[in-house]
Amino acid sequence: MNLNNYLTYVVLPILSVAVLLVAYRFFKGPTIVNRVIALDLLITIGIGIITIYSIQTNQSTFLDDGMILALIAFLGTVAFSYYLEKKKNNE
Amino acid sequence: MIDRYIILPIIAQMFTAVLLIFFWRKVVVQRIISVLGSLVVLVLSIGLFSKTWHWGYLVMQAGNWKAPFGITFVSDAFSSTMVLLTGFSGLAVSMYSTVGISRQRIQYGFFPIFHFLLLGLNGAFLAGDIFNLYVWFEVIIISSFVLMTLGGKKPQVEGGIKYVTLNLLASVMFLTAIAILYGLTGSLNMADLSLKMATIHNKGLIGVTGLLFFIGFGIKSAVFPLYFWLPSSYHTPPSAIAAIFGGLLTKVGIYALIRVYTLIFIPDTFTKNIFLIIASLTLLTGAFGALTKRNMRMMFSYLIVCHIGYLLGGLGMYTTLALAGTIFYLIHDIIVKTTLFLVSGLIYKIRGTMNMDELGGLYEDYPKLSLLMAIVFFSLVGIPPLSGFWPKIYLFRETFTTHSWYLLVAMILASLLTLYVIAKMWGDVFWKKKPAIEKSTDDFAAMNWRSKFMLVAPIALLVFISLYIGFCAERINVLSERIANDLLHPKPYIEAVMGPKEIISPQSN
Amino acid sequence: MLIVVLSGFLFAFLTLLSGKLVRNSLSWFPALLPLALFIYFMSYIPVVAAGPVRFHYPWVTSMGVDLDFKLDGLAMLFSLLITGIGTCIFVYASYYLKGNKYLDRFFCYLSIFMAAMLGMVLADNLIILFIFWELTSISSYFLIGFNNEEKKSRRNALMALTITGAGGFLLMAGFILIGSISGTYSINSLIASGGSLQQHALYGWMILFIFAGAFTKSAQFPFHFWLPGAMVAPTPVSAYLHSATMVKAGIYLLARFTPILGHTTSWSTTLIIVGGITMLYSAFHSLQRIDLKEILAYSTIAALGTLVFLLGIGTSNALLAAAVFILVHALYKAALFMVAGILDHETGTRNIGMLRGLKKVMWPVALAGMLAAFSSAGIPLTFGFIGKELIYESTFHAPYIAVILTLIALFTNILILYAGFQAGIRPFTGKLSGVHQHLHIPSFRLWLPPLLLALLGVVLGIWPSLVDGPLIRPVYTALGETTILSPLLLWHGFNWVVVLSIVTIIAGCLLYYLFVPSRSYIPLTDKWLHLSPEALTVRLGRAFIHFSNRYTNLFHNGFLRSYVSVIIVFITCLLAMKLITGVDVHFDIKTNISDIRSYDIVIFLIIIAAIWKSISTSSRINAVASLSVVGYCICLLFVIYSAPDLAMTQFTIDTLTVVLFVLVLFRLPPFLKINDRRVILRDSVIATAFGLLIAIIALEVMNEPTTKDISKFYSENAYLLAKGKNVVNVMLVDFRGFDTLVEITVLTIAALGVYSLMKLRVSSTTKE
Amino acid sequence: MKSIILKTASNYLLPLLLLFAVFILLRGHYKPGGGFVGGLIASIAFVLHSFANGLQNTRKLLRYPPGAFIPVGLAISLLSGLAPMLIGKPFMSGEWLSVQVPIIGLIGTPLFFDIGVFFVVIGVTLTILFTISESIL
Amino acid sequence: MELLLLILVGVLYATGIFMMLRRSMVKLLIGLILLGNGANMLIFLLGGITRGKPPIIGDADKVLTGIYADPVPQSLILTAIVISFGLQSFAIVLLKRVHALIQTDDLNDLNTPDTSI
Amino acid sequence: MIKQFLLNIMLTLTWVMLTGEFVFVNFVFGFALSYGILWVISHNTDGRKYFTRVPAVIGFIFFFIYELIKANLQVAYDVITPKFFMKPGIVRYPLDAKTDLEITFFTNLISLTPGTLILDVSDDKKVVYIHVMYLEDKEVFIKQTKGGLEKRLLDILR
Amino acid sequence: MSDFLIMFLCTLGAIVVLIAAIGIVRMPDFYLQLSVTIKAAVLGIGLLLAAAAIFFADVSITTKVLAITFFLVLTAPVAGHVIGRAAYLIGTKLWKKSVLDELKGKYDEHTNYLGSGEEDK
Ligand code: NA
Ligand code: NA
Repeated sequence: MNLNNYLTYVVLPILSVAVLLVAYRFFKGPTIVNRVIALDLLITIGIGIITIYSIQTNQSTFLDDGMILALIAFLGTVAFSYYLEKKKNNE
Repeated sequence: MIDRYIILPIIAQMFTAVLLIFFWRKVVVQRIISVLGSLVVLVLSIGLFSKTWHWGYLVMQAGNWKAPFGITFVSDAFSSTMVLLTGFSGLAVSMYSTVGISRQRIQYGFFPIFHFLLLGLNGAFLAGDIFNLYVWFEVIIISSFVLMTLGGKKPQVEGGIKYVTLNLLASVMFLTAIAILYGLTGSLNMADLSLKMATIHNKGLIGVTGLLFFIGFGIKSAVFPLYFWLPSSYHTPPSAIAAIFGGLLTKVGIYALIRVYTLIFIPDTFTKNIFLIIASLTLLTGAFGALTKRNMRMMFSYLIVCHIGYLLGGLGMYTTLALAGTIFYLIHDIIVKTTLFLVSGLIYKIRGTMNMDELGGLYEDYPKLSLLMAIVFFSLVGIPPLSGFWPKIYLFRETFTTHSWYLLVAMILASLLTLYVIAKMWGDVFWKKKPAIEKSTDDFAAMNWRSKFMLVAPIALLVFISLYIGFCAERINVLSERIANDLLHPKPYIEAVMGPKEIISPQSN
Repeated sequence: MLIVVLSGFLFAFLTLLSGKLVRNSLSWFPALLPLALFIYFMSYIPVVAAGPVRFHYPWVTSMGVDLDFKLDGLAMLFSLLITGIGTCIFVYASYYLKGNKYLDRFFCYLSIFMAAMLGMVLADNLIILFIFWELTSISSYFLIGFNNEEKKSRRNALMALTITGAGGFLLMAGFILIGSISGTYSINSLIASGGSLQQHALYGWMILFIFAGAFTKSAQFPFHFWLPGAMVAPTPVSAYLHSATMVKAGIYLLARFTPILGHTTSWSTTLIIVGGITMLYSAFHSLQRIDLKEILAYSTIAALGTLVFLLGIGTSNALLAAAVFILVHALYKAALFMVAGILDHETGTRNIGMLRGLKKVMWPVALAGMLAAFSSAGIPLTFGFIGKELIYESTFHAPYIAVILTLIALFTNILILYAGFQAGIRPFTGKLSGVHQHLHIPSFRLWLPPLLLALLGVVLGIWPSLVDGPLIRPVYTALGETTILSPLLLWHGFNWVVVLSIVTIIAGCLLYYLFVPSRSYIPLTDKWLHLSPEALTVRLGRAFIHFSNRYTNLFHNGFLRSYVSVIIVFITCLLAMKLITGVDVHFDIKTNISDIRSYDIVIFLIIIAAIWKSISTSSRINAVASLSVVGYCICLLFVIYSAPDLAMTQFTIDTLTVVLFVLVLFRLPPFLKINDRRVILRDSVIATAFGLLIAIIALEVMNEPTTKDISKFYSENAYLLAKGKNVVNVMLVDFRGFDTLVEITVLTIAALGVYSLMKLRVSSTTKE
Repeated sequence: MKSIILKTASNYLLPLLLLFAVFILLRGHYKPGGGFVGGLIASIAFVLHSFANGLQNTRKLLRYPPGAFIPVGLAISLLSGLAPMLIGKPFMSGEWLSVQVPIIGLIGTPLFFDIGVFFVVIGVTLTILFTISESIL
Repeated sequence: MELLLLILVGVLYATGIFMMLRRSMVKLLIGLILLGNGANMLIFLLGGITRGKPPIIGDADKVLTGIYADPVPQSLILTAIVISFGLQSFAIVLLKRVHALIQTDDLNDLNTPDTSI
Repeated sequence: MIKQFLLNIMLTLTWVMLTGEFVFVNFVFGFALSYGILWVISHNTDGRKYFTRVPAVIGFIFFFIYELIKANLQVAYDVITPKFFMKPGIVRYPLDAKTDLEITFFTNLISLTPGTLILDVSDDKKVVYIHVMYLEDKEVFIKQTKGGLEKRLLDILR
Repeated sequence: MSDFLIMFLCTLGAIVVLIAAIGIVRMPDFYLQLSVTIKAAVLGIGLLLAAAAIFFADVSITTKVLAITFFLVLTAPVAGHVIGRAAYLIGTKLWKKSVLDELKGKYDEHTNYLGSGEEDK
């Protein structure tokens, strides 16, 4: 089994399962905060998928996308937290 | 004829807009820059028009990338005419706005956005690339969104929501159409697309794509049943804004429609019939709507819808003369609709209301202005020999040659109802004694002569143009016929863009 | 000739400019224009008698619309009427409206009207004719509504404009139809192609359009009612436009087209029926009126009906009769109107019940009235007598149903006589009422014009040869007639026609003496009022407006989602129709497609689930979160399918959109809890159909092989020519850099818009 | 949001993100990136800063109102498009200097064009977000 | 994969329209965003998709060779994405302004300019 | 001045690393660039000594990685086995770290270690509230952390 | 050889990520889910990135990988903190088997001021 096949048939499926599990949490909730962390984790796993994909296709270019994801996924979480606090203060 | 001159009106307009942003909040400076900028653009547009008239086609390849690889700008008789008309309307509205638009709105960016809108219009008229056209359309819609809601009064934003939503829907349809077109042909240059159409195997898809464009542009040009945004919103912003909207915004949709349907898609019988039916319904819908409204500007809004029907009808008949009539009507309509809304703004300045039940007595108080306005209304109605009359000759005529009877009925009915509502409005607004409703102050009377001049002069300018169109109809007709001829025989256009050889190998650059 | 036609417009402009002068001291001045024109046209009489004179000025040549004028007999008769009676009216009005603050505007409109009327009768081009035709309608609108502050004036002016306007547009259609079939708008050339036009399949439509124009303008039943309404105009206007000239435009038109389209069964039958009904209807109605001007208006309609009727009979006799009757009627009716105007002006009433014995105080007026009345009655020695003789002559010798036609004419003439006497004689005879004792003879500017016209009616009655050769025969010729008829004579010898004349006079006089007009007759017809054409038209108009309201509000109902659904349903139907009729739909993918990997499916499933969540959740923030999942998954797709730039951009923008939403959302109220299952079902069907359609189209497009010359060019030259290795970026900043320039402009505008929308609070006093 | 941790982190992230933004901008001609993404990342840096430190502090940090970036950026882009016209080339022709600079590669009008885009995007994004934030405080 | 994308495009269009037909302004916006994504995916799909070969010329190469993704749709989508960002921001702010003025998210409360005469 | 200079150098290095081109020109460019950025943000830079003790840092890194792996295994075991062994709770933890940077470093490291998570820092910066997954004894936890992570961290930071 | 190393790192990373994913599904309350995800993800992604660094064996890629890891390490705990705090503020419940909550009542209801519990002393 060469590297490419290994990534395709072992690693990526594992990550896919992980993504599905996290997605399950996202859709199940039950509250918004659960969804927010699920979203954050989704993006993080996304970085992993991109990394594997870049190895698989031998395109280091894709790592740049991973870099952007790593940098600013954070902002989404901060924004949601900001929303929750503001909303709480407004009620 | 490769000529970089094409870009000048666009650059000048953009330069004006950027300069205006630099002078953010400086009201007086902004007024001066705007008027001067409009003047410069007008001069450049006149230059472009005369050059184009002389050479036939001007082509500019942005970035020096040969078509179809770069973005092409093309000026033919049609587009240069539209640019010229935009120049006139733009100058008039710019002058009017110096007094007609409140200080606060100027401080919050009225002028730069106004010039961006004109920029978008000019760009759309000159674009020779379908995606570039899309981008220009986006400039137009976003600046119209901003102008529509500038000031944020309640009716403005309420109308704005509808305006924004339906216009965004239109852009999505436009983009969808581009996606499909690219999927079919792998090209974006309109001249190249015209050539590539022949290579498509599943011919029906051409028609489908064309219809998608029709829907995108149809929403923008407010044809039935895609017109809803127009009567929801056009009466809400200040008159100067409504003037440029009324004069040019729906027309750019029609322009694009005519362009794609003469250059890229040649309508089949099905499409022509659709156009004719929709044109008829548009004429009637607009006329019926105008009949029901007592707010002057709402009435005018419906008249815009109504008169789009003539334009679409002319395209639907698809003969040289019908297209000539359409072009003539388009030229007339741009000038007159702009004037119409400026006039409504002047009336609003004088009386402080748009409700015809509360208006009256203008004939007595402002006889000379009334005369000026009367000319506008007569032109609108198409009282011969004013501007609105001439194109109807060809349009009526072609209903006979193409046997488009229902369109004829609709056109006659629409003409009659336009006559009726305008005469009724004349009676209510000018002849009727001013009702004894107080509260309204006459802002106009209180102005100094310079302000009065800035309000009236643009109207007079446009009236003069309208009179010119009417009395020198020969020139306009020659122009219209040439445009119609050019449109129906796109080969020179394509050659001007692509070079004389029709097949271009990608390595040739 | 162009200057002659346009002089009225220039003059109108002049009167406006010199408004004050015209209003005060120089009010007689405008009358010089028609006088000068009258003399000018008189000078052409000998020329025209020999044959028509034509003039040509190029205008919109490319449309076939040149300023062609032809002065032939018909045009000459009308030109003389327009300018001659015009002179009288101008003089009359200068005194009648003395002191009116809008006198200058009045003369302005009147001059425009005169010019338009002249242009119309002289025009030798259909479109030019139409242009002037419309101008007469418009100037008439302004003149009817001259007393603009009165509601009734405005209403009746609008009514007149709408009716004549409707006819006008149809007429335009007719003209254009004729022009498009015969290939020319020149009336002169049309005469030659008359035959082919009559054979054309659309002949029926041509005459229908022509009739629509003529009948509305010349107040034929059932479009007649605007004319009595137009009596709200100042009397000079009624006299000029609504009796002598403008209302005869329709007659003129029919006469003009007689040699081109006339003499067919459908032409004749329609004209006879419409003319006949108009005659009877209006003659009968004139009995019930007590307002002087209304009586005259109805008798005018009757006379117009007579003219149509004569043109319908269409024999040489009838055409000659029509030619004469146009002149006869113009002379006496203008005079009668002016007399009525003087009475109104001096006594303040037009109620014939209150006007008696006025000849004692204003004998010149009485003289004018009586002479005009005699002419209208067809008393021998008046020109009216000759006219009436000719009418009977033509009905009597009509090729079919001569008896019926004659009876119609007889009945109408009796009532015309009655009306003429009521207006021209009754006010002057009998005992002068006490309130009118103090009246004096008004200014000569009032009484001289009607007296002149009335006298002319007598003069021409005695010496018809004055006009016969120079004026009437050229008209006759212009109508396309070549048969030589006997000249006009005061006395043709005793025959049935004379008997009919005598019967007319006796019956009319009896009616005049026995039938006292009174308000009490009005209720008799009131019962039927709701069925009158006017009432029906008004009701139709109301129903139309009601319908318009319903229609407009049905579509434009204020609900955005209704707009969206209408649009989407429309799009779906349109595209579906096109797909079904024109596209070969294959539901398979023919081109090479890429395989599906596990992560593809996972991403796909998550997107679908997230979309579902975003539309089904009842919490806004959940919807936003789901939306960002959609966005991020699309980013992943972009990465997987080789679009790293896109992925970056989409990802950053999605994050920023979340931030935006989050900033805006937290103060909004929660989603509405509306779960109308039917609405949801309906919307789902609409949305699904639309989505499906787009997908099908996309599928078909995918099956279409494409050449990728352009992307190939970019890939090969991005580095070599544009010095960049990221082809997408090279496209963005170089190959298609202009798009980007425009795009940052869009962003700029959006930012400015957001700024002004959030910050600008226009003060409530600011108007615009 | 008052949080010491966030505040501190964002203070260190800010220069890092800005640096990254410029990096993404300049390398765009050769690798994924460019003016848009660069501008967006730069604005995200400031947005993050404003979340942690409050809008006023971020504004103070910027010294100029963010809107000022817009006309500047537009002008740079427009001028870089116009520059080739001075030497007789059409509008927006790419003109390159022959000097090679590391990372950036060649210096030419498209680069300046992209820099203009970068500034416009920063100006626009920040104007939009700051305007909204202000209105809700 | 094209089939999945095709379904995705259809679903995005359908749900976008469905959301535009709701009464809430926020849902309307969500609908517009979904539609925008749909249009982008449509361009992406019809432009032809290629796995793992971005249109970036390798360090050593001067031209793109072999199979590579079409850069044109990418550039178009990029432009479209950025433009929709501008438009969406404006729309979101407009929504906010409407809410500030009228205190509602319900589109049914926004029909005064239409129904007045 | 000095701390800014150091920061500047750090950023320059980051730049060079990011770009991966170790050329003089690139150093100069990176320096200029980070100088510009620092100039832009110079308002808010907190004054701080900048000492790095290389051995302490290395030791700390190994300590931390060890903690990371240990805790990860613990959590992983709990996650994949059906039964939960957790005893979660929120602990109030008095801080020795004083400056914002110290607090931030500390809290980040605490959070990165599996089983513990910082929820918030009190506004007077005296205590942090930590969510702990395996809380057998509150005092033991505080003592262990104080002696371990916080002490080692403060050693290298001060 | 390096292929095996890459495979190993990838597998390890993927498993760590998978455990985090299982964790977020299985953990009974929000705080536990948060606890599990942050670090596991950072570790897992770090391993995957390391694999990439080895695979490409290029300085610029390695620095890139380091940069990504660095960013993750920097941001993930902060993100966890802000969302955890927000969750507590809006009243997200602790697991019913939780043993201690010393944060309870420390937040000011209106200003969100967080006391240290030492104010009384
Ligand atoms: Na682009
Ligand atoms: Na931990």
